[in-house]
Amino acid sequence: MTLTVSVQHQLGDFTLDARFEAPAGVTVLIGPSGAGKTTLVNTVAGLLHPRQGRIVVDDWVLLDTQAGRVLPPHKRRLGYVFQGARLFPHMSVRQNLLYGRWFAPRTARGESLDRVVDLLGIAHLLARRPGALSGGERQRVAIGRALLASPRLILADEPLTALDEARKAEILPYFERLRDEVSVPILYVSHSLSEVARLATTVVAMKDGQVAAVGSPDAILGDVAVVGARHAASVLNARVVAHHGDGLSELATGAGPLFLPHIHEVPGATIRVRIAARDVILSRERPHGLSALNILPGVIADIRTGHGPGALVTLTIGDERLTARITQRSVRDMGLEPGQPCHAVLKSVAVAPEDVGTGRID
Amino acid sequence: MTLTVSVQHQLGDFTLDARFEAPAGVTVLIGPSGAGKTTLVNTVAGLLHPRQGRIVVDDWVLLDTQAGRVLPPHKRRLGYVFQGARLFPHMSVRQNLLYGRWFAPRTARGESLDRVVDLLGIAHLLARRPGALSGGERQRVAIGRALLASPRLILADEPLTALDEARKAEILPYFERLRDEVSVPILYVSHSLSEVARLATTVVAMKDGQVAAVGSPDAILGDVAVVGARHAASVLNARVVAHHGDGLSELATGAGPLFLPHIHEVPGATIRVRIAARDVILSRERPHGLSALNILPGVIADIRTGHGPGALVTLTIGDERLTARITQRSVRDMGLEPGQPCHAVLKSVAVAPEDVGTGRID
Amino acid sequence: MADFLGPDAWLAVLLSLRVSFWAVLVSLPLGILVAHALARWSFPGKQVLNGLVHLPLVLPPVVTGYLLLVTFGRRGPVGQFLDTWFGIVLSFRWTGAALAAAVMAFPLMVRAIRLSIEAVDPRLEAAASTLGAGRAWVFVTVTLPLILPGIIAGAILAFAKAMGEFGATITFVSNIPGETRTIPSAIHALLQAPGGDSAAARLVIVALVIAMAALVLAELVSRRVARRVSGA
Amino acid sequence: MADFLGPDAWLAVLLSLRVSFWAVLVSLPLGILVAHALARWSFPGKQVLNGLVHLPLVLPPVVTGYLLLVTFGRRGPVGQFLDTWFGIVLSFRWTGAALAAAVMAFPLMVRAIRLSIEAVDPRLEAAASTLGAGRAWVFVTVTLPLILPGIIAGAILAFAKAMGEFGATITFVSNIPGETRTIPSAIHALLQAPGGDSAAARLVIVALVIAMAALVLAELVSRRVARRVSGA
Amino acid sequence: PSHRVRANETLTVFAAASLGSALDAVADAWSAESGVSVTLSFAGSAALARQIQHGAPADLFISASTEWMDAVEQSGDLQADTRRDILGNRLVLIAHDSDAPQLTIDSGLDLAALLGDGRLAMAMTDSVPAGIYGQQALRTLGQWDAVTPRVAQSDNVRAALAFVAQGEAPLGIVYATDARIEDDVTVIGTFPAESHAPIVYPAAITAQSRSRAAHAFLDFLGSRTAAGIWNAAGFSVLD
Ligand SMILES: Nc1ncnc2c1ncn2[C@@H]1O[C@H](COP(=O)(O)OP(=O)(O)OP(=O)(O)O)[C@@H](O)[C@H]1O
Ligand SMILES: Nc1ncnc2c1ncn2[C@@H]1O[C@H](COP(=O)(O)OP(=O)(O)OP(=O)(O)O)[C@@H](O)[C@H]1O
Ligand SMILES: [Mg+2]
Ligand SMILES: [Mg+2]
Repeated sequence: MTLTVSVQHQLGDFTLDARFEAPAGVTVLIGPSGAGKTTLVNTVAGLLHPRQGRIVVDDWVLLDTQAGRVLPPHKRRLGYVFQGARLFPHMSVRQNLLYGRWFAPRTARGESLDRVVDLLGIAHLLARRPGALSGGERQRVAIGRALLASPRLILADEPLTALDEARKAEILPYFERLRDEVSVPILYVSHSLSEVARLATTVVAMKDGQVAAVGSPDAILGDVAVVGARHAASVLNARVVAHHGDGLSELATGAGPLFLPHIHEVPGATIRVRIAARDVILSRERPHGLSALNILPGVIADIRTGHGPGALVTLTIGDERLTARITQRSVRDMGLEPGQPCHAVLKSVAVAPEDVGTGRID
Repeated sequence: MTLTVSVQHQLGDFTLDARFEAPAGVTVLIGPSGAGKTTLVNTVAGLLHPRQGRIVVDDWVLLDTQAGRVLPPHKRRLGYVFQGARLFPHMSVRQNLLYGRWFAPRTARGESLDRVVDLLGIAHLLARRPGALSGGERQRVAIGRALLASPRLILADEPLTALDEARKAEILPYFERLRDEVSVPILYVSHSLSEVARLATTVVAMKDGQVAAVGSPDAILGDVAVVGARHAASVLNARVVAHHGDGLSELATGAGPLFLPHIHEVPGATIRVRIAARDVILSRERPHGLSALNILPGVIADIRTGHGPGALVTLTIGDERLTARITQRSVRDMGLEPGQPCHAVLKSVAVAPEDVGTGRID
Repeated sequence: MADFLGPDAWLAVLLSLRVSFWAVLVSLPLGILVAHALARWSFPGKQVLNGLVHLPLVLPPVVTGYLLLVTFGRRGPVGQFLDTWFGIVLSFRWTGAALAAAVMAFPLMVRAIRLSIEAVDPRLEAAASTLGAGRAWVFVTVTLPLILPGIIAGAILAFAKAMGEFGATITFVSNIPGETRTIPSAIHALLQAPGGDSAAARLVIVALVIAMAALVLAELVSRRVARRVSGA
Repeated sequence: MADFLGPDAWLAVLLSLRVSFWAVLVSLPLGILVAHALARWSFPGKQVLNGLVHLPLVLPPVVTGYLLLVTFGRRGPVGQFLDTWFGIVLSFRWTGAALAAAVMAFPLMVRAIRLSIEAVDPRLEAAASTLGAGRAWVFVTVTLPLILPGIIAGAILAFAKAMGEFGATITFVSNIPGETRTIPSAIHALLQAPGGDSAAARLVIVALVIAMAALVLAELVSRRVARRVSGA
Repeated sequence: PSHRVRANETLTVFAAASLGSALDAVADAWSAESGVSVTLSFAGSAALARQIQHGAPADLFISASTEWMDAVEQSGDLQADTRRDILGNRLVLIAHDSDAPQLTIDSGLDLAALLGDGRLAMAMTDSVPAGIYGQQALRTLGQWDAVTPRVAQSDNVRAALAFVAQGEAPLGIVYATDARIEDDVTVIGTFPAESHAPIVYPAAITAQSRSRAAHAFLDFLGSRTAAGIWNAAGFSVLD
């Protein structure tokens, strides 16, 4: 299942000219404010008719201006979480949530209201009208409304921005589940790189109405040109091996075993772990007596430096590559050079739950 | 200059009953979605008349229900950045920005339009109407509008949430400057702990309409009960000593010298640095050959454990206290106990620019 | 009540109520449709439709009544058609009075509804469409409830106008007691004769009471609906 | 134009324009005030005010005209007061015709404006107040521009109504050529006499053309304003 | 008596709408002769009478009924001794059918049968003069009770004519003068003058008039020149 998007459109001075192709899963759109993310999502939703374009989900043609085919929004079977919730003011929260149900075909077995309400923590709001909800409450109802429409395509425009960390951490896994179990394709706009790392199957970086880069989260998050050196990260595929009594989970990765704080997946599950380059410490010798539990021996594959004081050092460890961001001063002091053996030191707790997602990346 | 707030109000099922007193500077309101942050800010703005309450800025009584004094909003000289921008749709962006000017007394020398427009990167939008702005553009205009009103009190309700990291990093220092140079009191709602660390003079944590905790960012960010163990952090006061040729800045702190990526402050400037507990590694012996540049010797003051696999180990280093979050397994393996000497290892690059703010905390 | 007025006037009151009620009820769907078309669609002849709707406002009522007579009268093209195919006769019937009232009130109704349609945020309608609602469903589930205050306002304006309509009615369907003699016709008749003033005044008072009751009711309903619609 | 109509009818056209124009212009501020009061304030007697505003809609125009005559006539209390203190005479002057037209059109104007006031998001007004604008400034800088489409709609409705007003005008200020004989009065007079039909028809056409022009103009302005107001 | 008249004077005449274009012509003729311009205000007698009672700037009032003239006289708004009946009129029965047979209208007429289930168009029988006279005539002729349920009343002549002209009502009762307005109606009979109170148009000068021309014009209304115009319009001139 692939998502093919190719649209050209003019809005005042702003030109949208974006093309990309993404495999099944979550396609995350990133880019600075005003880059055209919302505009692009709107064309996929059918709310904006681009001058020229073609949008195909698998074999299902949503738009093909050349063939003169334009599917109206209500036939696209969408669940669109808008930037700015757009709740129906004249309906109760419950009615808002169930609105899409009405129109979904009976056969589409969607989520149950109870489950979604529970997940979003909005049970106490069901009878309320949306007018006086708080910003975050509103946003959660909007997410619920989209999810409950039994969509064949989910569009989510910064769905979690108005929420606090705790709430985000509760809702993110739900999107993962949609991606992995229900396999609904998701087009997701985000400013948060940890959301990108966890969710994305494909990342589309936009700039000035154009697609600046497309790739796997590993490629894009490691791409300094896209995310900036400070946010560079590696994404490792991992398998849950065991949960230990002291609350740590043991993972097997191509780079060796990894100990992380408890991960809510059964042993055997495939997960992915984002490791921010700034969280990795390097050591020529194997260090002893450190509180950091994960020490992975590898070989320096590559050292990149830029304008700043930092350097990105990529190690090959087993089958994987892991990038560390350290100071150029350390590179010099330690005499690091490509080809040399080196140890990567990683704290267990440096990997936050928001950095651990389910599903492999390729 | 202090901000005294004490309000009681009932909205449907929701009861707001908040009291706190904060010194001059930025008072940051944190708390989960629906905690009553916006409601509280609205009472300060005068948009909501609480059943009972008293709000005083310095000696200036904005509200005193007992004395029957209620200053209407337009006399409160506010700059309110709303959650959801509330731009005037019938005015151009420029007119929106200048709206507050009209009503500000001539004598109040405020910011110049050019400077604010530049800072916010909205010069190309000035002639546009706000209807078709992107979410982030809208939010930036709203910030500009509030700042340009030459306010005597700034209220900002999650002003940066809709923005990407780069943009946030540009705007945050501006709020710092307002706090430090213009010394306008600021009441600021945020979900981002790094914003809290950088900006806050005082943090007010809300929950269910009540004030759960008030204190310095150091106290509150280190308070596991408030922020959760994963987000525990220490905030150190520091002085810029020198900028080195390789792009690193040397700081003097009560815990010893610290090397961080370049900090845009002149030598001698007082700054504050948030150090996330999860970024600190502990070592019994002084480690050698690590890429981490900062190794601070101290003594274990305190070890706290909770439900999870982690433990918070607080070291006394010189005059300061620094908290590290490590696994309980490491505590056991390393045989850590209060009173023992121990080294804190901290990567330079682990401290992101968003964690470095200006101004001391007390 | 009937005592205060006398049986004839009482008959006029009942008739006026019936005429106004049906005039509003039957024209409301069309009014909503036309208002929607004018507010949201674009089609050739839109300005003509707009003009047509306002016609009864601009023309002296007598002229409107005359045009109705020519069109919907027994020999008028539409009148004949209705008679032959549906057996509907309007001339000299209370139904004709209702038609006259409806036509005269139509511009007021349409304008009120149109204004509220224009105030509906199209982004909400777009949101509904992404959730699977087709045009008609969007209208029924989102637009319609949101414009309810406008519909009520339009209906009450139309009702008030219908209660007061005189010129077109008497010209189109005459002034037959019990059939087409509405309150205004009765008042007018009373005022034409010297000394009819006090009887006329009584009828005026009744008309006022009815109109006031309708207004207050509409106000209450409308405020309630507006609260619902504002979502608070 | 004057040729097509003849001088008398032409006079009526000019007069109607003048009367309608001033009727709308002068009543507009009051209309906005009343609409605002009804939409946003709460005060004792609000329902009475609301009823009063709708009165001319409910009453047969003859009654309204008669009440105007009794109140504002040369011998009426208000008429005498205005005459003695300000030297303003309304009765049998075009100013009186304008008053009658304004009164009859007032409910339409108020309702249209009120609907748009109710559609203004109070959060925008609150935002303006936090930026230092007092009540009056909020109204002028935020509310007023946002309700401009409603004001235009109200004004055009009122203008159309004023152009078509007949019953109250002729009852209040009679039918004096050049002074109070508006288009509808002229049409009425023409219809009473032999051979007047074609002249009346010509006047009807002129009335239609004027109304249409006003409508189209209002539509254009209003669409433009609405676009501005929607912020796109 | 003849009155001297100053030119440049204007005269305001309030006249029943049904006098219409005939009065226009008479006024034009007099203006040409005297140099005084005449302003004519046409409306229903009731409205005009009330306006005069409320101080309307009328010099002359010509009513279509004695009742309203009486009312104005009683309220003291007329100049003493200026009132006179100037015109008379007749009631006619009109039909929509152009080839309807002419009838003699007397008590032998079965109007109800002629109507069938059609309506009889009249002006309002308890307020508008034409309707009041019509009702009197029908009573006198013993027709009223039979036709009452079939009467369609209108508030002015024009509307009554339109009903018949459109074939909405097969028959109608209007003034002889009115019947001439409309080409699509046929006069099929004239009511006997004695079947109803005399139809007269009284005229009088108002109490507040300072115009001397008013007297001259009042005289002129009964002049021979005027009579020609009146007769052509179907009025009878009284003296
Ligand atoms: N109708 C319009 N006319 C002119 N410019 C427009 C119009 N609509 C959108 N734009 C511009 O197009 C650009 C892209 O807008 P869009 O909403 O897609 O941005 P975005 O990437 O979603 O940004 P954000 O992260 O701030 O939401 C913006 O600069 C916006 O101002
Ligand atoms: N008029 C009202 N009636 C009932 N409940 C209300 C009303 N107004 C607000 N509330 C409730 O009060 C609570 C506090 O709302 P508030 O907007 O202050 O939250 P908040 O802390 O700003 O949350 P967020 O971070 O989501 O913006 C919410 O649960 C909200 O639903
Ligand atoms: Mg966007
Ligand atoms: Mg809030």
